[in-house]
Amino acid sequence: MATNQVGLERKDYGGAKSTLCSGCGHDSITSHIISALYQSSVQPYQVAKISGIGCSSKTPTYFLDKAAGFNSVHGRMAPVATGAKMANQDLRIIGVSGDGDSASIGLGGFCHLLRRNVPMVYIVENNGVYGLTKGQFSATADEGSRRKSGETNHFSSIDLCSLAIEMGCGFVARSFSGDAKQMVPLLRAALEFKGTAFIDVISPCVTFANNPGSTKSYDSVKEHKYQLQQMGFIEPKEEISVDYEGATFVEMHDGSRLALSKVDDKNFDVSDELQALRVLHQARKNQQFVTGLFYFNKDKQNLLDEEHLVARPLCDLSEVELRPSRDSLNKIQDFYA
Amino acid sequence: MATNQVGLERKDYGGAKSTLCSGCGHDSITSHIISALYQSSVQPYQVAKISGIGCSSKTPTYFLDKAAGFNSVHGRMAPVATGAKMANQDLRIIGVSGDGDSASIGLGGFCHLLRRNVPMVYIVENNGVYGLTKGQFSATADEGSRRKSGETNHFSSIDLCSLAIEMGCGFVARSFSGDAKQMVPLLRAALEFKGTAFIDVISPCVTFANNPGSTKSYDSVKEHKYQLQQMGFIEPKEEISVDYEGATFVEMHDGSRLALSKVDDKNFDVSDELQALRVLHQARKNQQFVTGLFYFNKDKQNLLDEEHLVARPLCDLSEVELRPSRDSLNKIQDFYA
Amino acid sequence: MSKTVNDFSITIATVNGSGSQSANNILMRTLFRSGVPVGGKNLFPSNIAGLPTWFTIRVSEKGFVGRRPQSEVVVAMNKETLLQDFEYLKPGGLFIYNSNLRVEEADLPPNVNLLPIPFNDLSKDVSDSIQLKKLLVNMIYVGVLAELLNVGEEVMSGTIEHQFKGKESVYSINKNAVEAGRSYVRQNLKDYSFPLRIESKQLTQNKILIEGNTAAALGLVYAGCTFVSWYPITPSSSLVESFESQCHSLRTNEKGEKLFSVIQSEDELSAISMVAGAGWAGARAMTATSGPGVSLMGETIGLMYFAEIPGVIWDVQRMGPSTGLPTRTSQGDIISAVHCSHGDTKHPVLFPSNPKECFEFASLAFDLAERVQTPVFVLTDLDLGMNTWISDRFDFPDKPFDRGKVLKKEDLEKRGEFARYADVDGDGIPYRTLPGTDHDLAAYFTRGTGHTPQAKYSERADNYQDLLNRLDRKWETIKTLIPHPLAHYNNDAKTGLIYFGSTDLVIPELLELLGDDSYSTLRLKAYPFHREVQAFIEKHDRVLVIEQNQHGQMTELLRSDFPRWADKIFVLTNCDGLPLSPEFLAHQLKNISGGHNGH
Amino acid sequence: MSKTVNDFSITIATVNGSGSQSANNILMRTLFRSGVPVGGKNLFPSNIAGLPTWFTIRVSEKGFVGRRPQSEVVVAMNKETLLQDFEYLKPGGLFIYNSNLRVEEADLPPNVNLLPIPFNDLSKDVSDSIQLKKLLVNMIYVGVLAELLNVGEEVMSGTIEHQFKGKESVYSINKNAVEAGRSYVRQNLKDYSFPLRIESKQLTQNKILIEGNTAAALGLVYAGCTFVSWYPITPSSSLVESFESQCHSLRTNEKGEKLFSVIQSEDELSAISMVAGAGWAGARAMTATSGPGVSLMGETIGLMYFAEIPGVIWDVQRMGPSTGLPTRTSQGDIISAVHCSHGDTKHPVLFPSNPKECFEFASLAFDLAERVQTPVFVLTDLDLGMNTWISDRFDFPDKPFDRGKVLKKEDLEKRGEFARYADVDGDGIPYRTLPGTDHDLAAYFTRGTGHTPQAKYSERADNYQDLLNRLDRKWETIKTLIPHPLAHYNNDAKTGLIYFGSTDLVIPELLELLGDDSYSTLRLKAYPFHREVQAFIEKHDRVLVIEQNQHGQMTELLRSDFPRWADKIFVLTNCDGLPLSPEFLAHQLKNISGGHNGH
Ligand SMILES: Cc1ncc(C[n+]2csc(CCOP(=O)(O)OP(=O)(O)O)c2C)c(N)n1
Ligand SMILES: Cc1ncc(C[n+]2csc(CCOP(=O)(O)OP(=O)(O)O)c2C)c(N)n1
Ligand code: SF4
Ligand code: SF4
Ligand SMILES: [Mg+2]
Ligand SMILES: [Mg+2]
Repeated sequence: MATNQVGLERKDYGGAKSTLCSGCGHDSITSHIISALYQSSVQPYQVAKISGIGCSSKTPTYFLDKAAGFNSVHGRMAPVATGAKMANQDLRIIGVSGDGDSASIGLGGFCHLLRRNVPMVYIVENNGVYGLTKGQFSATADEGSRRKSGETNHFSSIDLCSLAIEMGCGFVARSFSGDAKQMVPLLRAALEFKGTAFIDVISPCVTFANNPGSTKSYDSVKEHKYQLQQMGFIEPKEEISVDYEGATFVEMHDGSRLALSKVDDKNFDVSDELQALRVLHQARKNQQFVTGLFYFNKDKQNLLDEEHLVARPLCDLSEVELRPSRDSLNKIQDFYA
Repeated sequence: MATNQVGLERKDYGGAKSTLCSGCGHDSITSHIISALYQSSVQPYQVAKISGIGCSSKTPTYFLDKAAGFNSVHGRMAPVATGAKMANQDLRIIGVSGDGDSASIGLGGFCHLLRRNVPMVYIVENNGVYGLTKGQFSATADEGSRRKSGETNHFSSIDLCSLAIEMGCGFVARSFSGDAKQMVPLLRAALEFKGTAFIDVISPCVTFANNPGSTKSYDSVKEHKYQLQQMGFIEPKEEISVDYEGATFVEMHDGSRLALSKVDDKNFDVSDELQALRVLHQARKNQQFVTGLFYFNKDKQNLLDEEHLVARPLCDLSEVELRPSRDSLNKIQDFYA
Repeated sequence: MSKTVNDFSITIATVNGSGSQSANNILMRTLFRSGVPVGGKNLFPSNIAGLPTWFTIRVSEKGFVGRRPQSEVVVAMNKETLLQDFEYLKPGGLFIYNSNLRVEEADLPPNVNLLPIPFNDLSKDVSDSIQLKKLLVNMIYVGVLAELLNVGEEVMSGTIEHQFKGKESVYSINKNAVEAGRSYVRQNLKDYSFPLRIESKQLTQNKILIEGNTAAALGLVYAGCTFVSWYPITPSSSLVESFESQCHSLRTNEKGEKLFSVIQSEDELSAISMVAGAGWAGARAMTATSGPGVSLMGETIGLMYFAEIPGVIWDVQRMGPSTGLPTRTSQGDIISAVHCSHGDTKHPVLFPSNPKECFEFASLAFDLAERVQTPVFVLTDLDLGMNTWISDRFDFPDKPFDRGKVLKKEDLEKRGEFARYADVDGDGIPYRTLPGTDHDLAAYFTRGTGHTPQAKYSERADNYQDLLNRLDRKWETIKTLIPHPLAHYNNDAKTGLIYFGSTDLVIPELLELLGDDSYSTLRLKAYPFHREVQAFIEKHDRVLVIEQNQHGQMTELLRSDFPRWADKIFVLTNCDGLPLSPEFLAHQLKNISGGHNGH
Repeated sequence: MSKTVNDFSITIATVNGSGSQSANNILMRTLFRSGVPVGGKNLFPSNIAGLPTWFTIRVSEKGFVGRRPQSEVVVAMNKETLLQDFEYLKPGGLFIYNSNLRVEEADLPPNVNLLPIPFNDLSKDVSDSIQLKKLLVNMIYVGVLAELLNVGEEVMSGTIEHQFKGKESVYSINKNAVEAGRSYVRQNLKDYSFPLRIESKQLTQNKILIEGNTAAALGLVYAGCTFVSWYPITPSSSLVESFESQCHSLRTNEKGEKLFSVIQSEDELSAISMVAGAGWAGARAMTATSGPGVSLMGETIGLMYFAEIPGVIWDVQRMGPSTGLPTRTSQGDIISAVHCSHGDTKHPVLFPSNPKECFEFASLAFDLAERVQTPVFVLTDLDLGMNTWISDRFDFPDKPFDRGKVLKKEDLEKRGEFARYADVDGDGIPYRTLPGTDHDLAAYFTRGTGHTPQAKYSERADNYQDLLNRLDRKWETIKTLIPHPLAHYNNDAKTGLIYFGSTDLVIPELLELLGDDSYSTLRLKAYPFHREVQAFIEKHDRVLVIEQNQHGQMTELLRSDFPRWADKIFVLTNCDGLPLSPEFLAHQLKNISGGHNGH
């Protein structure tokens, strides 16, 4: 059996059996996450899986059951993850959320987490509906998209990627649950990014949003797909192989690189946030489904830099470090005497 | 005493005595609102003033006490206003909020109100701090801005105008509490806009954010001011006077026009949202304080269009209209028999 | 072996999302249309498709349709749970299973009556589409049961027709599936002595078979509710969704204009805040939610209480704490509702007990909310809201709406004065004007902070104390406006049973099981408690409160509101997420009578 | 006329934001340093600057420093309220006012002792800057009062020096201002018979003068709190702000690295959710807030309860309902805290009564939270949190932290098994591991939905009931871990007084006012109630519960938890936003004794 650098097999990165509808896009994302963790030889116990509530938020149970997981409450994945990371900065946090979880009830927490640039991977499994409550439109449903019930959405949709750029996020990408080739390298890069790496994954809901007229159905997504780049992941000391001919590269904090082979837009530059916004806005207008890495900037301070914490996780500190001296207490009290 | 078309004097648009700190920017905004209402001959009883909690949210008490007012809870101005408008579509709603009220605790409600395009004037009195709780940074505090206490903000700030554009708002502007010439026409136009008219008004907090190093102090604002347009308001049948030589005009739903005389950026086009985003992002980078109408689009469906309501306000309907016939109830029950 | 007639239950084990739901409903409604009272309990998982589901249909001439833990017949269609399904079978009962699931008889428990039926094979003859066959299997077991139970052809097909009105092809294919099931029985089980039989009766005239959420939705339509803001959450979603669909036909004028507005908000904080805005502006506004939503609405509900804004919050309770069991029933939100929000807030709460009251209490809630200008809670639960209940038909509400003390332009003209928060009538309820009223006296400022009778901001201690005292007077007035409890005194009864909400369904059967006359009963319909509640408690040596929550929340309220008699108020709780079982309750009650006091 | 020595109160009327606050503190601390117990009550508005503020300093050798509605001397510096200020003056008291405010003697009430002083004129000699003069006027009345009261030079200047440590110029100019006031008195009021005098004593040794929020902040530092997430709200903001500033000196290592993290969140929902995440990951995490914040935290607190995650919520109560009176005190959040969140949740709550307990209960709260793995509330109020209290010095806590049942790698190695939610010890408290633990047994999945002892998802009724029952066992264990109440039995007392929190400040004086020995007293320190509480209730014919809220919330809890004695539990509430006045209470108590029963 093949094992990775930490001596684990792919199945060691698996979890409980999925209880989602067969064919649900979320299950494919789960398997991409497993592949990425396996290929990157991540130590399971270093990971913390955190989610909110929803079909998407159930998925952390379905991968890496050797890691601590926390299925919190609806819309609170972001602040729960922030707290966990500050308590133990050694944790590699994978946050999984849904479009309802992050764009509706959790929108405030989502935006503010990005502002703070909390080091973690933030995945939204985006199907444009509330799956678990039986298919109502979410805020990411595109204008004009139709529900299985026939109803049409007339509100302007929230584009989580342009919003993430607006909030100052330094790693903003969109992919498709069916595109393993793009998603796995993307996830591997995200895992090495020291800041919030946000990935919006379009993930069709086969039960409530796979109907004709739904812009997030498998067919519609395939039909309107506009891919900025194909991707490959190159480990820190790894040679760049010939298949990356003509690709551009972005380097993560650990020296690993993400190779970007341009596809549908030959002169797209991931360092230009305005260009990214242009592409996203135009895609939205033209009802195109654009995927790729939209914006990359690893120079932004993250919340840990900002906080200047000691190297040891706060959760590991004991009274020895935490309780000031008896003398200090006397001094302070003298001031109030 | 001068009176307007509905026979009221300017003082008829006044309210209770302000309890804000003397010199607070919010008080100037209050007086601009009074001027706009007076000049536009608004019928006081048709107005509903709604706010959240904060020094800014207190201001509805200080103008138009002939109109109903509602100082709700922190961060909920947006949904409260939405409910009020749906219950009585004849109300002309003026929402007043603060940067804490709308960009922190109320961010979700703010974004979703814009998505729905609720017809109202939405004013944020933006000072970059929580005034009423004694000056902590808010989410609109600029990166690098300093507090009176000396502390510096390192998180990326939320630009409510680019966010509003991102959320599909059709009337997005920024002004300065000290600039009556720009604000009054802007407010008058906003009052005639059938959709959400969002105005972000930089309004210095003299007590907590007027210090050197604060990017929202009177000095800093004056120093870094970059003005897109000077403005004038022209009533529906009014002649366009010569002082608007070279200006461009945007027309409101009632035929009134806002004249835009370009100042610091000669080829800025208010119908191009991407250009608006470019200007806003660059201004943020260059620490410029840009004012003007950034984006205008009156063709977007608003929530009322979307809802196809009867002309009469829902709150005025009685059992005659609301209670279906005895017969209908029998029919329905036969179905369950 | 003699057959049990019109008094049994059947449990059908399937997976959710497989179409069994509509099949089960057709079977249940067919029995109902045969004139025999029925009830259905659907035990479904918190996911969308592919997990085990158990549906129990209970038939009872006496109208005892509470949950039975075990059934005379179990139909096992889900391989995953085949062995677990035996838990649902009464000793000596009959276990029907799908023999196409490839199960070895040997693996099944011994000495159980087994009836294997090749349902999948039967579906072959009805359709070739794999999709369809999956669905039709369900109608086939319906056919099999119908035939075994001896259900009339015409009533069956009548029900199918009614179910698929206007969809001719769907109708016929379903009918064929049923027929396939029936003929299988006729051919292969000719002389099989099936233990149960249906005999048609006339016991369901003027009754309907309906879910509480549907009844509530209708109630809201006829109560003149014009604005709903909600955020989806099980088990309340179907309430709003059916309100909206009813309104599309009942509340849309010839021009296609809507006389209502339903807004799906971004979360519960916004939902209740929109309700506050709409109630303030004068619309009959409501939201529907469940426990987690209530926990998020606290701040705005406190504002509505203190600023005196009407609104209705319909909480279809599910099992807590936290996310708990979203598809299981509970009465666990009583205290959260009564004391929702910080700092001395109290809210009236209504407890409908059946679909008819769901319909009626919708009007009641709005009349109360607008009369006293305060948020009103209505608490139902998943059992009442989502399960199918037999109910008396609803009476048409011809009473006009009570919009409360609203002053219009003319009134202001007459009075010549207006103080928003003055207690003019001495009942603690002030007068209000609506925004937009064209009169100089009309405008006032609404706030959640301290204020004078004239609605001016004030931090003065005396103003504040006066305000709180007036709110207490208002609370006393509320006690005179809420529905009376339903008491049945049993003259020589020493013990009184107090219950409320969906528990009502099992009380008649419970009393019969208890056999003797040693109990009086009182059904609470509202909080605060009506004085008749005190009278009932006083009259008995002890009172047992039946609750479907863990800590006896209603009991806590009774004890603190009636301290003088608190020592004789005892609690009897059931809190496992399942609808109450009369047997279980009877058993518990006997225990308690035998000493244990439930304190 | 003989002088009142060391037993009086002085009220100073100014506007907020005018610098009077620090002047008042200097005066108060000076009196304290003269060895006489003092207390300060600041009545300030809910705005930032320019509105009326009243500061009352009470001096009492007996240590009676509760609020006095009226003072022997009033100093009126605010023209706006000059007439209103007479409400604060005792009959026969002395009214000092700023004669530069251009008030006509004639407009002032007759037969009151008036002492006009031209404070503005005096400030002219101290500085020319208008800004400065505004501020210094305050130090001038301090000087005037110091001289009239006969306060020693050196103690005064000592205090000023201490206040402005290291700011030489500020120090001297303030000193000059004080001197200006003093010399004015020496020159113009030489033979003036001022009614009050301070005589220095030795009664404040080993005491400190401090605000409850500062004490709590220090407590949190020494309790090892490492993570705070908060959203600003009066009156809790100063708690977090002083925690942060203390940590900058006490919790930053030589490299300038922080051993703590304070995150100002976007709202209270996120604040408590960050605390949940941090508590889950193993940090001592807390948030501080007030009523409105608690109303927003309900959902996540329910999650913490059910998923068994430690955390501390410090609620500095203000007057509700809703936004209410943000700068007034109350004990109105008791039920919101105890039953925070939907669906049968209960939380332990601690009630510190003075700054020393604010300091100590910080450790207590974390030990309890981590030991039982649940959110713990600490309830103080604006009076205790923001007013200045005299307190015994705090003892250094040398007891090690109790981090509770946390299994490390080695432990797992030894045990060879781990089930997150199993009741291994029979006390209802399970063991936990922290995320990041390097062992194959360590990982488990945390959720707010139904789960097995192995932390697997489950919807089974039996699993759920077991889980709820274990949580009830845990609740019983909590009762053994909370602090004992403080009881003073008075042998022949028929009536017991129960009180808690800031009410403690007035009890000694109250008992003296009541004069006789007919009361025993019990001070509650926590919910759930310790069995000693029951013993106390049993022992008395009746029990009066003193509460600073409208509906007697603690009384409700006592009645429902002790139904057998509920009929003798009565409530005595005061709810006007002002700190309790002993006279008022004494008056009320006498009424009650005379019949009225407070039911
Ligand atoms: C406070 C609260 N409100 C509502 C719900 C009900 N609810 C559960 S999941 C969900 C939406 C899930 O949508 P999304 O996040 O897009 O996940 P999906 O199921 O589509 O993957 C809702 C509204 C809840 N659990 N909690
Ligand atoms: C739920 C809740 N949390 C916190 C507060 C305390 N609070 C009152 S105003 C305010 C911030 C106001 O800031 P902003 O909206 O910018 O208004 P400003 O005072 O700066 O004009 C806060 C946090 C509150 N009233 N309610
Ligand atoms: S309902 Fe939709 S989102 Fe949920 S599991 Fe099924 S397919 Fe996936
Ligand atoms: S604190 Fe700041 S925002 Fe508030 S009133 Fe004073 S100046 Fe204005
Ligand atoms: Mg979704
Ligand atoms: Mg502000």
